[in-house]
Amino acid sequence: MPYEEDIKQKLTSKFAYLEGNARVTRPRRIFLEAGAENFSEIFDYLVKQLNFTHLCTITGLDEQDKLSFIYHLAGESGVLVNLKTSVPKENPVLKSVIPYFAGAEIYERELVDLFGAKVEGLPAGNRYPLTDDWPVGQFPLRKDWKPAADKENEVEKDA
Amino acid sequence: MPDTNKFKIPFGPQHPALKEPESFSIALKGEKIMGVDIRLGYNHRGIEKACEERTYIQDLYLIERICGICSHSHSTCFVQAVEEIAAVEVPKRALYIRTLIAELERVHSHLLWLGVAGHEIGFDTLLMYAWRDREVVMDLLALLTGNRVNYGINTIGGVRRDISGEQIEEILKGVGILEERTKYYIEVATQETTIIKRLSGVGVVSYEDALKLDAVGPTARASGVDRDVRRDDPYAVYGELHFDVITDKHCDVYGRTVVRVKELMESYKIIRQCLKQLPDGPIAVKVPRKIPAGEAISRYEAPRGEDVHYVKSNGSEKPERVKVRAPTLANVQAVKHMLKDRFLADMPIVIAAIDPCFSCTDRLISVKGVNSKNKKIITWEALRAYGIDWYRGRGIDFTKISNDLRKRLEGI
Amino acid sequence: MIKKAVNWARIKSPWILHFNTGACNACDIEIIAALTPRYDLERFGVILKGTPRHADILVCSGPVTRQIEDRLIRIYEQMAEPKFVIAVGTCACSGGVFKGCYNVKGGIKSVIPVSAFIPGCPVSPKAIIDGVVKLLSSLEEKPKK
Amino acid sequence: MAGALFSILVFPGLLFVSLFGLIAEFIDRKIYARLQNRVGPPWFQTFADFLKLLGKEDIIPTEANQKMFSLAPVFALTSVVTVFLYIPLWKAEALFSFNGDIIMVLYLLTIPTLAFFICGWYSKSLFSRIGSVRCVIQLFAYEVPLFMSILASALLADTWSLRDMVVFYTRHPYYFLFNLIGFGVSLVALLGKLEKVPFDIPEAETEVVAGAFTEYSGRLLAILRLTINVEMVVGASLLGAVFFPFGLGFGPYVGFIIFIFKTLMIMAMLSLLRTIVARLRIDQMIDFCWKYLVPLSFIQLLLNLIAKGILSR
Repeated sequence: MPYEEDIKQKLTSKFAYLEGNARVTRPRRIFLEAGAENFSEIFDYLVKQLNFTHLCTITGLDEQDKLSFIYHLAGESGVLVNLKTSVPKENPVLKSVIPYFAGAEIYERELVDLFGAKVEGLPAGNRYPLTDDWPVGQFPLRKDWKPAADKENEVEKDA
Repeated sequence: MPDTNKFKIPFGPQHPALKEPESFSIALKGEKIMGVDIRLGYNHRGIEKACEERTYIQDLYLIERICGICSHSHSTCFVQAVEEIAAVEVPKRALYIRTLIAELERVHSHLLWLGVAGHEIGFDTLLMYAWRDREVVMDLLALLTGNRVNYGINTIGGVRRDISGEQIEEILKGVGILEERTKYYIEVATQETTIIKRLSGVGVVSYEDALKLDAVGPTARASGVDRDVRRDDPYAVYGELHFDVITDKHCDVYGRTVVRVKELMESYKIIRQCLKQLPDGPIAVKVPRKIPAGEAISRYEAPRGEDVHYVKSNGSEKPERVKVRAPTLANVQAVKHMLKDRFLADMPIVIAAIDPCFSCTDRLISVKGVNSKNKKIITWEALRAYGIDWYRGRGIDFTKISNDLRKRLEGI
Repeated sequence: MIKKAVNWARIKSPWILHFNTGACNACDIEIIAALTPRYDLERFGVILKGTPRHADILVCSGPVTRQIEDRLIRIYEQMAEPKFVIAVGTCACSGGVFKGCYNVKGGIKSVIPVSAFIPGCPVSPKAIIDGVVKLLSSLEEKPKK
Repeated sequence: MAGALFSILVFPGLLFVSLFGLIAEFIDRKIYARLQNRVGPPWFQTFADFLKLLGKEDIIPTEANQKMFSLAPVFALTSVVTVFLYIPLWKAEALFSFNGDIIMVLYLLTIPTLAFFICGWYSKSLFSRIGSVRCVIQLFAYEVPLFMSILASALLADTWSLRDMVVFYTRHPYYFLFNLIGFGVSLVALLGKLEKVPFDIPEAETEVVAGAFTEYSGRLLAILRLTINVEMVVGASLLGAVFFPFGLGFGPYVGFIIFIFKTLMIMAMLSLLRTIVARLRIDQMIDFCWKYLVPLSFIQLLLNLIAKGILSR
């Protein structure tokens, strides 16, 4: 039975509530959804037991009333688990995964800058990717943010 | 530099490297680098937001211009994700052409890197010859796609140009010449004592660290991490081709050089297989403008490492979200680790070893005495010259082997 | 008469300063390729100079991102009169593909006056040489001052 | 009076030397480019550069000290040109000569370096500060061997004036063989003075952008570049006169051609050296000079003393 089915099998048996939403869209791809409360439990299980040792990246999504984040974890033989969790937009608080992946720091800073997420456990450091003089409270990748907001100083100077 | 006080060198970029230009601020104690603080985002252009305002086809042009050297990687990765959502059956011939261009791009990128690495350590003859040979593959790419860089050969559902018979002859001839030359480069990279002395032990990342820091591509493979998207998660036609993944145990810049130079040989093997097994048939299939709702993530083995694209569609003709993670973003974390208590002289080659883009070589570094107020500015070239002299003082000098490399390569 | 002589000198020895304003550096590689043996711009007396003080022509590649904008203006002001600006690559000419991105201001001309545009993505070394020569010959008909 | 004015301003003076300097720079760049199989600049390139710079606007940075900033280049140029008046071109008789003019010539050659230091220091920009400091550091390294080797050959001819020295050597043509070591040492030391690679650390193009001249532009930069070119010509002709004093008796025209030939030969050697060797670091440069050049010049001195002893008996 193909590798990703077996992973899905293990996951659903370990976590009953995952039964409904674990789906395999194509070979080597599993999409999962987990509430904020049992997110870290699944994450830990995936990384520790199922040996998903490579965090490709973390994608931020603005879904109207909530912000959701997909953790793309890659394991052996190319299987990619996309673990999605969402937090209410009012207080988008996330737990940092730096203890598992030191490389995640840069991805989490990007979430902070572009989505306004608050990541606990993120060490102090340079902001990424926006400039230091970027107006506070403006999160470019949010749907409600329009680039026109700061376009007014675009002056066309001819030669 | 007086040994007592620590120097803080902001290593600001005049030129961006890859998607996110890197600016390193190095705390120096005399010659030793104590700490590195990385500041990214200098040329953040807001591509991901722009993608949400354009249709899929328009996005293709945008995605292709993320990075100057591996434009085909980004466009293939994006196109694969969209095709996956739209559940489009891409014709086999198109996949073969895509793989062919991908490997040609890897050859051109690795040759470019080989030249830059030679330049960083003061072995300029290698730069001259690697770039001279690179023109062979650039001409091939221009022949096939009409442009030296940013080929624009991908479209959603296939490729835009077909390959004719004599173009195949041309490629085989070109690959023959390149293979001959690469043999010399492998010989130089693996047996030349000065290179070995200059590069080994520099920018070390152990196997565990490479895993923990999520390094990708040749940087990871040189530390023994056996991870290659072409084999683990085969896309396009890599499933039907056989090639082996080069790994190396040196865990340092020398290992990365060996991995990249040997990967060139693998690429030639793949190119030949593609040309031999090229099936007939259409090169593209019509895809509706509106992509059904769904999400997909696609991975691609770019010359610098694993490139990840996540696309989410909402049924309209514009994607709802496009997420791109360039390979260097993953490797940049490892640089901080590699530079720890190395010498300042090693900095250019260590940073060049993760193969950020060519133009970062004109960066400006300002050396600031922590307590003395005057700031000493040295440019990237100066740092390179400093590194070369520093090592020449320790008996590593390339002038001799430059001549015999020139003699041998003159023959071909 | 002196005017003609000085003008002739200006045409014959253009010193350039290369500055990358947020490009994906495909154009930078082509600019460097234009200076290497195969194309060799030094035949026209073009030398790559380090400081804005010495340079006559500022060669910019890339759309001006928000962060690099003030540096570009500062470098432009440091250059000695008579100075010219060449925008290399479509991004520098008009912001190219990145026009409209929130962090990009558009082409070079939205920040500093530009004398010559060399389109192309990336621009080929031949086009760069052609652009530089055209800019120089344009000086002949109407001397700047 | 007119004759003297003519010779100062035109013939061996300003006009001729700067013209020769520009041609010298062209030859240097052409050889350099050809060795990298590049085409290299056209013949009129250096004239175009010079003329263009004259036409450009002079920016004097506000925080720089106006007077010194603009005075130093002129100061450097004048000192270098005056040196040329003392070098015997084609007949033993230089324009002006007095006993002890060798010492004066050598010191006049040092003034430009000090002037560069002043240029760099007073333009108050960080780059030029570093460049100018390096200029002076380098001065100590190459000055001693240069003086030693030239004085050694003067010692052999036991006179302090260039004219008598040249006369002495034309009478004993073989003696110049003694000075070959001195010639080698002073050739390398001259490279340091002219700040050519491998000693171009103060003005290292990529290193400190343009060393002491970073803040200069327009006319002042033109003067500075001219000074360096003229310095090259003067240095080469000085070495020519001191170490290869033959070909002086043949009257103005033939002698002049031989002089031009000699100087061009030395300059070709300089640019050849320039292409082969990479740039040295400042500390490496200093210990290179003190470890190799100075002992060599001592040996040269010793050799000359012994030779003098034997010959005079």
